[in-house]
Order: sequence, then C-alpha cells, then structure tokens
Amino acid sequence: MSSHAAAGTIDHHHDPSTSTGIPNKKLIMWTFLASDCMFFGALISTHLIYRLHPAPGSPSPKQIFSLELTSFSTFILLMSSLMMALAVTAIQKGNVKSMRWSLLTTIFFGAIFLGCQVYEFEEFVKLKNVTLTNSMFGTTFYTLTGTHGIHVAVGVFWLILMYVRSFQPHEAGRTFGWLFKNFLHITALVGAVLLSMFAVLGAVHTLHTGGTAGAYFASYFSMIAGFVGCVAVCIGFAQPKALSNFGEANAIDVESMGLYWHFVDIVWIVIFTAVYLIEYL
Amino acid sequence: MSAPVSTSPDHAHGHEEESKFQIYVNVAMLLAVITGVEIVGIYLPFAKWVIVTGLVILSVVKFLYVIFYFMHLRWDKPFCTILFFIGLVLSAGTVWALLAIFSVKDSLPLQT
Amino acid sequence: MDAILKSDLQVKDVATETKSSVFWRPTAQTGLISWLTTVDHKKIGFLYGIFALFFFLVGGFEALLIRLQLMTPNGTVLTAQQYNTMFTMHGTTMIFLAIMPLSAAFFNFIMPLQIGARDVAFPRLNAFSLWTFVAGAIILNLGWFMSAGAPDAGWTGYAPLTSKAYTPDHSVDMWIMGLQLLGVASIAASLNFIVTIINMRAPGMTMMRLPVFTWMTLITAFLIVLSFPFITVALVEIMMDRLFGTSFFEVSGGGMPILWQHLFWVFGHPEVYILILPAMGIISEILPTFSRKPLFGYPIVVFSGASIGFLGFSVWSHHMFTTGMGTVATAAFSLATMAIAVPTGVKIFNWIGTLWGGHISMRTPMMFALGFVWMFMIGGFSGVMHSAAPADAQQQDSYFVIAHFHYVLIGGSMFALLAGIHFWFPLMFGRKIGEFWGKLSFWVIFAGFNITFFPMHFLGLNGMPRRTFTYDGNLGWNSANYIATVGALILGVGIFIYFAVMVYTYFKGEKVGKDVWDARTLEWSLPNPPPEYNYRVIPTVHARDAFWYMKQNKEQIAKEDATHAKEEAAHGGIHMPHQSIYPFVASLGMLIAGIGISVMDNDPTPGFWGKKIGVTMIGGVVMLAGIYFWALEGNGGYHLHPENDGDESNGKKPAKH
Amino acid sequence: MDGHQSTIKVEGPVARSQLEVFYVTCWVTLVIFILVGAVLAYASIKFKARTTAEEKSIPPEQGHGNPLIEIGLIGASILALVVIAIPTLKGIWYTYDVPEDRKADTYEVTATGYQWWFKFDYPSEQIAGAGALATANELVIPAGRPVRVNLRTIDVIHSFWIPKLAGKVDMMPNRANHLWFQADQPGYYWGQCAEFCGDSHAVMRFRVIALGPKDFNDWLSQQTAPARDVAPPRVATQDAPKVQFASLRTFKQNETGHTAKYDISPLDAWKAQQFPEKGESVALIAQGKALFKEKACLSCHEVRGHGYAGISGPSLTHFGSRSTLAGALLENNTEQLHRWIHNPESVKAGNKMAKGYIDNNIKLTTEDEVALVAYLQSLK
Ligand code: HEA
Ligand code: HEA
Ligand code: HEC
Ligand code: CUA
Ligand SMILES: [Cu+2]
Repeated sequence: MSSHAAAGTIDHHHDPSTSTGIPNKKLIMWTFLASDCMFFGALISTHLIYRLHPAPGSPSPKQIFSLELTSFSTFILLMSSLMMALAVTAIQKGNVKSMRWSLLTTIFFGAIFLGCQVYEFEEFVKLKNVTLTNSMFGTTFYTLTGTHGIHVAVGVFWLILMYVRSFQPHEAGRTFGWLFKNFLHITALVGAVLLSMFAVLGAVHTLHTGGTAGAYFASYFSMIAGFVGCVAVCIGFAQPKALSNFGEANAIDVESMGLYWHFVDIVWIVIFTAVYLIEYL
Repeated sequence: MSAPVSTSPDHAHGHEEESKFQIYVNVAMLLAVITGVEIVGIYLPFAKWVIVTGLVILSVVKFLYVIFYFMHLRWDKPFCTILFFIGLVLSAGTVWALLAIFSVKDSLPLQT
Repeated sequence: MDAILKSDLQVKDVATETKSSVFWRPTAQTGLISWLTTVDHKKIGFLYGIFALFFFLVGGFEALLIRLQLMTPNGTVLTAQQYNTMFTMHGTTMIFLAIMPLSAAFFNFIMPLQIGARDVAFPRLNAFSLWTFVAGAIILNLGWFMSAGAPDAGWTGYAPLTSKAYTPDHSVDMWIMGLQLLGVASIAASLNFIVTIINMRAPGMTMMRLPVFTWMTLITAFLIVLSFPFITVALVEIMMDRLFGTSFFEVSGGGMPILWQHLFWVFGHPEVYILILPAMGIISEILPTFSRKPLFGYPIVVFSGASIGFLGFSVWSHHMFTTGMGTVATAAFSLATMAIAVPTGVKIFNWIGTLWGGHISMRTPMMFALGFVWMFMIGGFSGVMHSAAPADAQQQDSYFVIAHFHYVLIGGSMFALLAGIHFWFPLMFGRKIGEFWGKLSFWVIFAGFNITFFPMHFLGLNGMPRRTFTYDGNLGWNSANYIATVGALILGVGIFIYFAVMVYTYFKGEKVGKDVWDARTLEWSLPNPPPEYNYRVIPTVHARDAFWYMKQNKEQIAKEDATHAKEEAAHGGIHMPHQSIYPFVASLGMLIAGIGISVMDNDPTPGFWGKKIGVTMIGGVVMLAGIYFWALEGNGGYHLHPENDGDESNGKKPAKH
Repeated sequence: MDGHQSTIKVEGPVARSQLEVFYVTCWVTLVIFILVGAVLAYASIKFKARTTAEEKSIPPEQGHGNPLIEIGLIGASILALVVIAIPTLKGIWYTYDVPEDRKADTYEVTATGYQWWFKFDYPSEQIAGAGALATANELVIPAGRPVRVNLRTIDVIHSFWIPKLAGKVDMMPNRANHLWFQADQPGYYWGQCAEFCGDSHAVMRFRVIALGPKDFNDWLSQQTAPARDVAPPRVATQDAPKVQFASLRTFKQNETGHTAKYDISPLDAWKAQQFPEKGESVALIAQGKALFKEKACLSCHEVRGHGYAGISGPSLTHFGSRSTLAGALLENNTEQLHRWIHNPESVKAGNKMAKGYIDNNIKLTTEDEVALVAYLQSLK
C-alpha cells in the first residue's frame, strides 16, 4: 500500500491512511480555522458594539481612514493569496523550485501588507492622534486590526520557516552545522523582510517630509546595507548542496499553511467591509 | 458543490490540475474587481440599507470564492466544508445576536 | 486498512528508522524524564488524572473552609477577603483544574482505545496540551505564595471589579494569565481529539458505530474549540485594560462592563456543557454494560448530545437575566434555555430505556451511574426553574443557583467521573476496587452530597445571597447552613474513603483478568494494563458495540486478526512515535512568559528592559526554541514487533530493515 | 421559609408574579420528576439481577430503541415546557415596567450603589440650594403605590434586591437600568446587594420602609428640613459632662450588629427611632458637632444645615432617624454607632471610611467618640 509513497503518485485529495481520506494536518487546520472564526467573531463584535455606541467626543473614523491605502493593502493581500494558492499547486506537482518562488512572492506581499499596516498605525497615532488608549475607537480598532496583523506576521514567519525548511537535507545530513545554518538562514530572511520594510517606510517618510534622496540614503544607509547583506546570505544559503528531502510528500504541510494564509485573507475581507467601508456611509 | 473524489491517483493529476493556474488567476481577478466595485459602491447615492446589503453580499461572494477556490473546498471532501461552516455559522450568529442585543433601547449606554 | 500509519511516515519510512543525531530523542521508559517526555496517550491521560485529582482535593479543601465559615451566623473562620479568595479559587479550581482535566484524562486514556487507534493524531501536541495545562494551573495558584494573594473576584471575574482601579494587585493578573494558558491547552488538546476521532478510527468503525463516550468527547472537543476563543478575547481585553490602560471595560473611557459578561458567558455556558457531556458519555457506557443491553436509542442519544452542544451556544444570556437586557432579549434567551431541557430529557429517557428489561448488576460503577441519573435530573429541574426569567430574578446570585449547579456539577459531572474511575480502573491498572468499600463510599458520598446541597435550595428561596462571607442570625438561615456544613463534612469523609480505597486498590487490590465487567466496547478487548502500542492488530469493527460483537463471533474475528497481523508485519511492524522533550520546553516557556506578564512588577527605570519585559521575553524565547526544535526534529519513531496478544513484556526491538 | 428575605412569603405584586412563575416551574418539574423517578426506580428494582447466576445468565434481548416512545416523550416534554413558557413570558413583560394604568401614580427614586452602601435620591423632592433629597441605606417609600427605581452605580456592579418585594436588577456602570415594585402594606423590608462587588459585598445591605400616605408625607417634610440643631452656638462647651457608655467595649470580628427589636416589630421600632432621644446632652452634642469638623468627617459627609457638605460618604443629615448604619450592617444604636466610628475597618473589611481615617489621619479619643455619637444620634 505504501507503494505510492515511493513514486510521485500522491493523491492530494485522498489520504488512504485516515478514516475519512482527509489528511490529519488538513483536518486540524480546518478545525483550528473554525475556532479562529469564533476568535475574530468576538473581536469584531467588540469593535462593532462600540461603534454602535460611540462614546461622546470619539473621533470620526471617516476622517481618519485612508481608503486608498487600505484598498491597496487589501488588493495586495488578495494577490498574496493567489501566490499562496500557486505555491500549493506547485508543490503538489512536486515542483519545489516553483514553490519556493511562489512562497517568496507570498512573503513579499505579506510584508507589504504589514508595512502598510505599520504605516497606517503610525499615521493614525502621529498625525490623527488616535492612540490605543485615548479613545474607544482607537482601542478596538488597533486591537482588531492589530490582532489580524499579528496573524499575518505569524503567517509570514511560517512561510519563511517553510521556505527554509524546503532546503532541509535528509536525516543523515542533519548535523549541528546544518542546524546552525538553518537558524542563520531564517534569521537572514526575517532580517531581510524587516529591514526592507523599514527602509521602504523610511523612503515614504522622506518623500512626505520633502527630503532628498541623499538625505534618505544617509539616514537609512545601515538599514539598506543590512537588507542587502541579508539577501546575500539568503542567496548563499539557497544553494541546495545536498538533495533536500522536501517534496511532493510535504505538499500537505504547505497546503495547511496555505489554508491559514487564505483564512487571514478572508478575515481581512470581512474587516475591510465591516470596519472600513461601512464607516463611509 | 464538491466533485466526487476519484480514488485513482492518475486522474487527480490529470487535466483538471493543469487548469488550476488559470482558475486561480481568474478568481484573483474577480476578487480584485469586486473589491473595486465595493469601494466605488460606498459613494453611490442609494439608501444606506441598499448599500449595506450590497456590501454584505459582495463580501460574502468574495469570502466564498476564497474558501471554495483558493482554499479548494470545492475539490475537497464536503466534510471540510461542514467543519469550517460550523465555526463560521456559530460565529456569524453570535456576532449578529450580540449586535442585536446591544441595539435595543435598554442597552444604550448611560453617558453622564 | 492500515489506518494507523500516517501518510508522512510512510514517505519517510527510511529516514525515521535511523535516529537523528542532532535532536535529543529520549528513550527512557521510567523515571522523571520518561514522564516529562512521554507522548503516549495513556501516560498523558494518567498524568491528567493525577493532577486533576490533586486539584479536586485542593478545591474540596477550599470548599470545606467555605462551609466551616458559614456553619454558623457571623462565622470567624475566615476574613472577608480570605473567604472571597476561597470561593473564587474553589470555583476556578473545580471547573478548570479538576473536572475538565479529569474529563481530559478519560479522553486521553479511553477514547483512542475505544476507536481502535494506537495513539492520538498528534502525540507531541498532546504532551504540549498537558504541560501547558500544568503551567496554567501553576500560575493560577501562584497567589497562595505571594503577598498579593490568590484571585478573589469570583470565577466569573466580572468587570469592572477586575479592573486596575478595584483590584490593583497582581491576583487578578494571575487569574487572567492562568485561564489564558488553560485555554490554549484545552484548545490544542481538543483539536487533537477531533482529528483523532474523525481520522483515526479502526476500519469499520463508522461514525454511527462510535461508542457514545467517544461521541461525547467529539462534541465536547468541538464545544471547547468554539467557545474558548471568546474567553480568550475577553481575557486579552481585560489584560490590555490592566497592562496598557485601554478602556474596554472602563466606564471613564466609554467602556461597557456588560460586554465582559456577554463575552464571558458566550464561553461560560458552553463551558458547563463541556463539563457535563463527557459525564453523560461515561454514563452511556456504564449503563449498557451493567444492564447487558445496548444503549436504548443510540442515534437519538448521539443526536441529542449534538443538539445540546449546538443549543448551548444560543442561551448564554440566561446568566444575565438581571442585567436589564430588555424584554425581548430576556424572553428569547428564556425560551431558548428551556428548549435545552428537551434533548437532555431524551438522554434521561434513553438511559431508563436501557435499564428496562436488562439484567442489572449493581456494581459500584453502576451505583454511581444511577446516582448520576437521579442527581442530574434534580439539578436539571432547578436549571429549568432558572430558565423562567421572572423566577430567576429572585434566584439569581442566591443559594438556589449554588444548589442548582452543584447538583449538576457534583451530582452530575463528578458522580459520572467517579463512576468512570471505578469502571475503567481494572483496565488501567489491572486491579478492581472491592465492592464493599466502593459501595460504602458511594452511599456516604451520596448522603453527604444531598445533605449538603438540598438545603441550599431553601436557603436560596429564603433569600440567602451567594458569595457572602457572613450572614446575620435572624434571617432564618441558621439551621440549613448548619446542616449543609455537616453534610459537607460527611461528603468529605466519603471522598476520603473513595480515594483511600483507590490508593489501596492500586497497590493491593484484587487482580483481575481482561474484561471484568463483560463490557461492550473495544477497549475491553485489550489486556490490562494496555500495552503501549494498544492494539497488536488493529481490530476490524463490524457492529456498534464492537467488542460485544467480537465476543459473539469469535472465529470470524480470530481469522481476520490473523490476516491483518501478517499484513502489518509485512509493513514493518507497529510504528511508535519517539518521545520528545520539546513540547515540555515550549510549555515551560509559556509558564515563564506567563509569570513575566502576570506577576512581575513593571519597573520602568532601566528603560525598556524592565523585569517584566525581560522575564516575558526569556519565556518567549524558550517557547520559540521549543517549537522550533519540535518542528525540526520531525515525528520520528521506531517499530515494535510484539509476539502475541497479552504479551506484557513490551519487548521492544528496533526494526531491522 | 418565612425569613426577612423570603421569596416565598412575598408582599408586593412584582414578587408575587415572580413567585407564581416559580410555582408553575415547580409543579411542572415536580410532576415530571415523580413520573420519571417512578419509572426509573421501578426499572432499577424490577430488572436488578439478584444473584451472580442471574448476572451471568443469557443476556437479555439486545433491543436498540423504540422511535415511537422517543417521539412521544419529546412531544410531552415540549408540552410541559409550553406550560412553563406562557407564564414566563407574561411575567417578563409584567415585571419589566409599571403597568400603563398605574404610571400616573408611580413614585420615582434613584438608587446608587457604592462600595458598600446605597444612596437614595428623591428627584421629586427638590430642596432649595441642595438639589434632590438624598438619604442612605434606608429607602422610605409610599405603600400601595408603584415605585420605580432608577438603578445607578458609581463604581462596580451591584444588584438591588428586596426579596419580599421584587426580584433583583443589577446596577451596571454605564447603563440605565430600572426596576419597579410595590409594597402592598406599610412595612419594613430587608434588602441586600446581590452581585459580588468586592470585599464587603456580603454586608452591603439596606432596608426599605413603606409608609402610609400620611406617615410618608410626614417623613418627607422631616427629611427635607435641614438637620436638627440641638446645640445653638451659645450653649458653649465649657464643661461637657464626662458621660461613659456602659457599652464601650471592643467587639469581635463579625459580631452580630442587631438586637431582636427589629425582628419582633420592625416598623414600630423604626417609627420610634424618628423621635429625639430623651436625655440628650446638649453640651456633648455641641462638642460632637465641632469635632465633626475638626476630625475632617465633613470631608466625606453631608449634614445639611450644619454647613457640612462632603459627598463621598452617606448623607448624615437625618442620620439619627435611620434604624441602621454602615450599609444596614449594624443597628443604629449607641453601642453599634460607637463600634463603627471607633474602628470601621474591623466592622466592615476594606470599607472606604476606614481608608478615609488613614488618609485624613483621623484619630479619635474615647471622649471624641462619645461626643460624636451623641451628635450623630441627635440628627433626627
Ligand atoms: C454541568 C453543568 C451544568 C449543566 C448541565 C447545567 C444545565 C442547565 N442549566 Fe445551569 N448552571 C451551571 C452549570 C450547569 N447547568 C453553573 C455552573 C451555573 C452558575 C454559574 C455561576 O453563576 O457561577 C449555572 C447557572 C444557570 C443559570 C443562571 C442562574 C442565575 O445565575 O441566575 C440558568 C438559567 O437559566 C441555568 C439553566 C440551566 C438549564 C436550563 C440547564 C439544562 O441543561 C438542564 C436540562 C435537564 C433537565 C431539565 C432534566 C432532565 C430532563 C427531563 C427529565 C425531561 C423533561 C423535563 C422538562 C420538560 C422540564 N443554569
Ligand atoms: C465542579 C465543580 C465544583 C465542585 C465539585 C464543588 C464542590 C463543592 N462545593 Fe462548590 N462551587 C463551584 C464548583 C464546584 N464546587 C463553583 C463554580 C462555585 C462558584 C464560585 C464563585 O462564586 O465564583 C462554587 C461555590 C460554592 C459555594 C458558594 C460559595 C459562595 O457563593 O459564597 C459553596 C458553599 O457551600 C460550595 C460548596 C462546595 C462543597 C461543599 C463541595 C464539595 O463537594 C467538595 C467535596 C470535596 C471534599 C470535601 C474534598 C475532600 C478532601 C479532603 C478531606 C482532603 C483535603 C486535603 C488536602 C487538600 C491535601 N461551592
Ligand atoms: C473617606 C471619607 C470618610 C471620612 C473621612 C469619614 N467617613 Fe463616615 N462614611 C464614609 C463612607 C464611604 C461610609 C459608608 C461605609 C459603608 O457603609 O460601607 C461612611 C459611613 C458613615 C456612617 C454610617 C452612615 C450610614 O447611614 O450608614 C457614619 C455614622 C459615619 N460614616 C460617621 C463618620 C464620622 C463620625 C467621621 C469622622 C470621624 C467619618 N464618618 C469620616 C466615608 C467617610
Ligand atoms: Cu454591592 Cu455586592
Ligand atoms: Cu448557563
């Protein structure tokens, strides 16, 4: 029966080793997502209830929101979902290389979304004077969208781990050296994402305040250099020396991660409508 | 809703899989368009309830497309759909009930 | 067929055979390390049980102090503050640290056996759930050893009493953090159980052939997974209020404290069904076994369990009838609550139907089970009285509620769990509790329980409010309180006998063979105690009461087993997962971070890296490290080739391929 | 079941309607309990295996259930619930607010919960320069008229419960709850905070006194008047008599704070409290009045007419006419009053007045206490 394991003939719709044919990892992910629905349900209720009864003198969201920015990040998140779906199809066909590229793009889009959120929060705090504590609107808004943001961040981190994991050698090759490299690889990738995010935010900031390119490079040089360094390290590590043991059989891992990622996307679909759009009516 | 699952591994890898790329891109485009419609929609001069209903419907459509295509519930066992919908329905129901409770007169906060 | 091998293991079969050198894969079979690193669902279940029973005694001790204080009017055993701490910790301990983990012990130990599985779907996640539960329990009880004292805001922690303004010390922080960790543990465990039940069933074990206990486990797990997120959010919000100065429940910032109650009870009501459904599952196993008849109306019992679970999400506001919700909401929740009596009643009727026409053997487990049916019925009826909102306006927060829920919690959950311990003890440890002492403990507990809690109905109707550390002597409550305290002492004696007998039996009890009770479900087909791999050959299920069918059709089963044994041997024997320390490490990290968040003072002097943030960060790093190694070490595993059934030597030989 | 807080021996229409619903639930479930219990008992006895042989005999028929019986029982349960549901619904609407035809006759008060005492405002009795009439811990209402209480709180959640008159309704921060009830006859009723509200929740009590129309009006005119002034400034305090109360003793923790007086004939006892005591010492009272200012009592307490206007504690303007003190924990008599002001913390754990003693560094000598007691008791 384990015949299909050897050759690339894994049926991704049916796992004969389970009673229902649904792989365990997929099932646990769907159950977790059902649970997460309740989690966001509670957060969204909190926000909407307080929007229903705003405290006197609370800020008007319409004046605060930037529809352009939010629409853009919504669009980005949708695209990341597309890339995630493609990554899953790729690995299901055993195409590790294509999957890696799709994962990287997903990470990229995810990072842009996070960047937009950081930018948005900063804008609200600094320019619109809405902080976590100075109004109920701020409290529930930051808590809800921040929790969603944490979900995205966890997703990005997971994507990074999965990407790095796709270079994992066979058992015999797993030495302390590999463990260390693995760790460095992850750190470099996380570093690249963070540094690029802040470098870009810095660029936006410079543009806003009318600074010059020179000024930008002067003040953000270390970030940009760090980013380049991280990318270089990543490229260095991305040479699969030994044969990786990541393949079609791991499709289920990528798939459950994908489910999580898409779920974060649909939560945003709800938030976009219920938190942002409704306010404009 | 969900196609019966074939037990033959070969079939699963057949032409149906090949076209998934196309499907995904189409869905993504559709989602982008709907989002655009939503954004435009809020500026239309209709009664508020019309727009709200419209927005809710459009979001639900988006929602369903993502879960049925990107999350491939459409191709999975129906059980996954049921499982997720238990959480979804309970969550939606609870949110609705909470909002309803907080909308009645007795729930008006006492601001002094 | 071959349902037990996991897909990714098949693929990595070769890889998993050689033990990787980078990760520590302990193999100790005894000693502390073996317990800390175990992934065996039976050992984990046993640990859950031990912790739960310990906390049951702690909670009981607290209850006795409560009762002693109230024995006479103007009692002086405890001060007001100590008393408030006592009932808060009593309620929290009993619910989250006694009944829930005791149920979890049975889920872990019994459920995989009942469905013919060799383990749960994610053994290491299971270990993580256990240790995170322990971490939560530690944080919850830390207050006893601190100057802040243990939490004292009631097990419901109503805002704004829990806000910084009214409880400035850390006691409430510990309560919040403890519950938060317990929530993580419960959700993780439940996800695991759900996947296990749905995906790890032996061939032929269709959903409608699942033993009822397994069904109730499944429904309970769903309830946990779906209700805990609400309290998680509520706790996050109150914690933000306390740590960051937000105003979710802070009136001065426009907050509405009533929101806390909604969020809490959306969780809280399903929670009480989380406490009772496993109990009902146990009862549904015991009654048929001792009546020697299948459960009456199995599909209806299952379905009613599911509808109790589902309806349980639509009634939360019956705890808030007095909060002024307005007529329509009150009426809606009142009616929805009543509706739950129907599916619950169905279960009672079916249990009686099961007895009807049976050959009832009155063994100790059966006594507890029948006691359950009686006591739960009384508790349910007082529940229905509560559900009539106008009547509840007089009963809410009075001793009538105390009577109601102790009838359903002790007369219900606790009786069933005590019955379950008696029932499965022979399977777990191969020894049986003596009938005389078992029955004696039953009668003492039964009498003590009723003497304690029946008078409380009258106390409640006579206007005695709950959560009061003292009362005046002129209100007509003296004798009932006195009786209740005497009852509690009797109850304590009964519990003492029960546990003493259990400990005695563990060491010296009568040894028994397989299947002492002539039972009906699969777990009884195992030798006792069950070997670590559970089933030498994964059984094939042909009927609802699978083992009963096996006993009736011995030849057929023997033949099947023989063929399956060969097939399995051809696949390399029984696959067993490696032990792992990393789930424990991850939980340890959560414990440290939890302590950082809840009990460390925030000293902002040295800038950002204060004590609080420092400890929290250390915990976070330990946790991440645990998860990281956990993810990288892989499932791993080795193979076993047991000789024959009943082979207790557990001869473990690494497979040679 | 006929204690002061009985929900069974009720004395008003709201509590009565709640009791009726309770009786319905009680009877319905009792009948079901007897029926189901009888069958259960019969089955356990009838089908019990009496010998080991019987236990081991051929198993009984392995029947699996009977849909008809099940559906029948489900139907019967639903029917039983309908019987409960109808009075429940009626009760919900009836108890929610004063019936339409009684609205005009309704008397309105506002009750505010404090940790751990109640304040009562009478919006319809405005006093020039002092706002609405305010009193504490004893709610005096007209008997035979519906009373609508606005429920407010300034700190945590409390709950307002007079078992004999009406079920409880919570006092929620940021929420405008209300409750109505009516006392059929003049009487004296026990009330209790019914929502856990911190350390001394157990002793957060109050009383309700229902009076006939004339008594009620008398009471109102007495209360709206400024505090009684026994000691005109010129009767100065050169030699205040050194009075010693026989009762100056230390009380033990949780010691009873009441006498049987109010169990026997509470309303009469309350009425007797309305009149100045005989043998008041004018000098002592004058001394107490001065001390009230000196010792900073005035920073929290109001004595209208004496120039004291603190607001964080109960109004003491007519304190002497109240039958209880400290959240109705203690009977208002010399002994108990002394016990209270001597060391509030030992009487009521965590209470805000004890904190006030520390914050304001209030230290009282026995003489001070004696004088203050005399003064407070004179405030009829
Ligand atoms: C194991 C736990 C458990 C269970 C199973 C139940 C079961 C029920 N509970 Fe209980 N409840 C608690 C634990 C539980 N409860 C706790 C802990 C609290 C207090 C929390 C706190 O404030 O601290 C509480 C409080 C509580 C309240 C709030 C009281 C208040 O604070 O004012 C209410 C109100 O409606 C209620 C109702 C019910 C009902 C209707 C059921 C029903 O499910 C019961 C159904 C069962 C039967 C009815 C008996 C059998 C049926 C028949 C024989 C059929 C025929 C019967 C009829 C047609 C009537 N419960
Ligand atoms: C499953 C849950 C559960 C269980 C089993 C119990 C068990 C008991 N409970 Fe409790 N109880 C609650 C859940 C439970 N309770 C909850 C949720 C509350 C509400 C809390 C709140 O208001 O916030 C409550 C509140 C509560 C009160 C009301 C307090 C108040 O409102 O002021 C009272 C009063 O009598 C009480 C009594 C008892 C008694 C006598 C037992 C007995 O059954 C206990 C029997 C056990 C023993 C007697 C132990 C015997 C052990 C020994 C003798 C050895 C001791 C040794 C060591 C510790 C080493 N409980
Ligand atoms: C911090 C403010 C504060 C100060 C100062 C203070 N009190 Fe009080 N007082 C209170 C509060 C609050 C209560 C209600 C306590 C309770 O019942 O929980 C109270 C209650 C009382 C009562 C009982 C009133 C009733 O009807 O129940 C009396 C009498 C009293 N105080 C007298 C005094 C005297 C005399 C002094 C000065 C020596 C004093 N108080 C100082 C706050 C204060
Ligand atoms: Cu106020 Cu309890
Ligand atoms: Cu409930």
